[in-house]
Amino acid sequence: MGAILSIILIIIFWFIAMNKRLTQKSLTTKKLKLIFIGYISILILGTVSAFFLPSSEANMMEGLDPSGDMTDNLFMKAEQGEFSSIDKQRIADSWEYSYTGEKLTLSSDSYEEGILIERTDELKEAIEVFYIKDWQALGVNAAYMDVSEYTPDMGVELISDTLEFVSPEEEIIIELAFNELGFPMKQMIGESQFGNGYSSSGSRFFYIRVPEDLQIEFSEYLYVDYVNN
Amino acid sequence: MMSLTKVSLSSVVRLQYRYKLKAYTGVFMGLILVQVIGILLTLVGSMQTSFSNNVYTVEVSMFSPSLVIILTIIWAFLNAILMTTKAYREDDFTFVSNRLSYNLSNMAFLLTACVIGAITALLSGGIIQLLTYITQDIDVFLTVTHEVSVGDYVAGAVVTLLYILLAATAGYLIGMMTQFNKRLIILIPVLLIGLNYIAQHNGNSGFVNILEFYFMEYSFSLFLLKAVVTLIIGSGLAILLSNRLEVR
Amino acid sequence: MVLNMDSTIPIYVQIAEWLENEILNGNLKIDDKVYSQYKLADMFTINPATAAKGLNLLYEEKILYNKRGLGKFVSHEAMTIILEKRKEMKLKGLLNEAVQEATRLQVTEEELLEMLKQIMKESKGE
Amino acid sequence: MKVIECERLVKAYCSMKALDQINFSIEENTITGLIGRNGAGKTTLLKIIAGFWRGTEGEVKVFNRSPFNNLEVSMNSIFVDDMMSFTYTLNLGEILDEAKAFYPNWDEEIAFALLEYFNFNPKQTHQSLSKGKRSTFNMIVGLAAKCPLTIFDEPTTGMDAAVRKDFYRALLKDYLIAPRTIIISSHHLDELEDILEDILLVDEGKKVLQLPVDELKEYAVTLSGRTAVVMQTLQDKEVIYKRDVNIDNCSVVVRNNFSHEEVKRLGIQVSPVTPTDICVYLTNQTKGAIDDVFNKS
Repeated sequence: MGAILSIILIIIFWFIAMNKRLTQKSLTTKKLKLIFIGYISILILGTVSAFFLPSSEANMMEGLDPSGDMTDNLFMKAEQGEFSSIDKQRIADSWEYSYTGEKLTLSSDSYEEGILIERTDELKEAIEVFYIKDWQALGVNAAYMDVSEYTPDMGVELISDTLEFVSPEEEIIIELAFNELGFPMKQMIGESQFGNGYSSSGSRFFYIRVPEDLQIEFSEYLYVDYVNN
Repeated sequence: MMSLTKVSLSSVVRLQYRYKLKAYTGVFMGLILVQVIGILLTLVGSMQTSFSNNVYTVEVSMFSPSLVIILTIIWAFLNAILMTTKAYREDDFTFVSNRLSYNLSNMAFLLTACVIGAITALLSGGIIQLLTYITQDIDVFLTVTHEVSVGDYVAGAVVTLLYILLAATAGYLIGMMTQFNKRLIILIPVLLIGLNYIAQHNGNSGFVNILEFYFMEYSFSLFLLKAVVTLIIGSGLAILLSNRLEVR
Repeated sequence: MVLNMDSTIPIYVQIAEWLENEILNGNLKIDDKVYSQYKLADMFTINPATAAKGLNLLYEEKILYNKRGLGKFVSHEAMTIILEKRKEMKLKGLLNEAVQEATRLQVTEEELLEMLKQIMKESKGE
Repeated sequence: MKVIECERLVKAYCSMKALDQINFSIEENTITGLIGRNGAGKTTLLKIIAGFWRGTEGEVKVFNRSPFNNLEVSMNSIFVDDMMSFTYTLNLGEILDEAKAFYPNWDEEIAFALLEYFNFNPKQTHQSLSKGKRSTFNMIVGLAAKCPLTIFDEPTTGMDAAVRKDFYRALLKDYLIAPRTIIISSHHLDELEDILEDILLVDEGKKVLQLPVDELKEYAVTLSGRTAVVMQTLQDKEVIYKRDVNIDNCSVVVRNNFSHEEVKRLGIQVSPVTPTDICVYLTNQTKGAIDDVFNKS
């Protein structure tokens, strides 16, 4: 970036230094006026049309300390058996299956995140699956923005006695554009000019409630944990 | 005999200012060029942060008029230097002028150019957004609105203008100094680098201190005070210097 | 008339002579107002100060007289003065040359006077 | 009333003196020719008078004011030379309109009439003009400004003979309509001398003489004849320049302050010297002629 900038600067300097000579032939005041009016109207047009562009409010995360430990992590909470206290908004998706088999196999090609299994006597011949999704923070300079609402949700399918976790596609790239303020604006609202591109993630996991006596099998690639009752 | 015409400074300054607006079209062409380069660079090389796991990648590209503003600041600096050069000065002294009217009309012109530069730089944010939308494959646009009040926008715009004006004043002063003595063209950078080196050697952060003086000032009124005082001192020095300058 | 700018005669003298000619020709009559220095300057593309000098020359010779605020006018004696002057200058010049030539040819004063009388007699006799 | 007064004016660059204790004054409403060789200090002098440069020592007064940095002097004077710089962005017509705003006496009618007479296209830019045309345009600006003090520094650079003639005529006509103080520095004294009132001759930063042109014409004469005879008569005369001196014949330029009769009687021919030649002789640095360079070898 620095190298590009310095090359550009040299070009600019050269241009401005020459520009008395450049303008001597063709550019009269009238022509310039037209060009300038054109430029300004393009700018104004751009600004006006930018208002009508579809955009979403960015979800800025206040007071997030990415380096701090995550004690209020949802996964930890759930692991401690406090699933019911989790904010319902955090449950991105849920499924209910009636299931009569004695054995359940968990399987996935791509899912690498956590799976929590709660054995409960509340359920008979049924399985409940929840996909819990916490924040997904991306550093935008010194501020953090939660982009979790744009990340894809995982899906679940129950085929005979296998519970398959499916991701939407193999590799998804979600392109977000964030409109920032110019640096003097940010200086005036007290934001630091100098940030970094730190990204940090909250927790995302499947929470599966199964009848107490259900036998569960899974491959060693899956990260499965049980709720401590 | 023909009677001598009495003349007021302000009327001559007004005439010269008007003339400069018509004559120095290159300044505005340079502005457009610089800003277009800035806009294109922003589109190509916008800053990105991303998060990736093996299922998906989230990329956030940031678009802001910052680069355009920075380039506009550099434009103001270079133009102010150019305005002090002999070629421009000769243009000025073709018609009625003295050093003071020359300086005042230059400053009025620079102020106008800087105001236009600041407005267009700030407006470039919209066109950047639009062009991003058109040219790039963006899923969602994110904006932050609720945190910034209208007052903040106005303050930010004023601060943008002040940065541009500070650059112009610095350029004008440096330009005047070099016009006064050509040796300063080499001497000034050497002196600055030398001073910076000494400052760093003694444990100070050198230039960073000067930058922090302005860039880390979060209070609008204090920034205004710092900037205005700097502007007055800078332009006053330039006028004093040029009052002894021989022209044409 | 066009002045001879390359001539050895100063411009203001040429202006004076031109005005004298105008009087001799009758283009300017007694009590006529003569051209102002500015008019003369315009006519001959010369500096008005030079023209004024020519006019002054004639004024000093009393060929012109001044009317306050109105300009210069041809005096009553203009014609006589001019004729006198021309006679004096032209004749004297010719005689001067004759004398110098005589000296060169080693003609004595008496011989020269004799020749002059002879010439005058012949011209009268006709 | 004196428009310009210079007293012991010095302009020094390092150790070089472009002007060396020059004293003179110029009367109001006169046309003065500033004559001198290249490097005599003409341009330096004019730029100091116009207020562009400052003198090192001594005093200059223009309209009784020190011209350097004086807005009133700037407003009431115009300096025309071939380096006159106009913006690239305005065409000739627009430049004249701008000038009109600056100069209160601006004669728009004359300006555009002259523009048409000299076949300018008002839509042209100053930069696209040839050297001669540029000088002509600058001259138009200088004339139309009708400034009480109008300074032309080598105004005829690049002009052809016909345009030069028109220029002198235009200058004089305009001067007759609106008398003002005009200074012209030029190499073409012979073309110019008739419209001049005074001549200021400078050399090596010093004033050589300042005289009305008519007096300059009678300032000196050439005596030519047999060397022995001419040399004899030179004793009580001020010799300015010796020309064509050989064993038999010679001609010598001397101050014209004696009766011509006696020298004529000795068979010496007396002929006038043109102002151009006088200026050349008076400022001849080598006290010889170019011929001497060749005669030596």
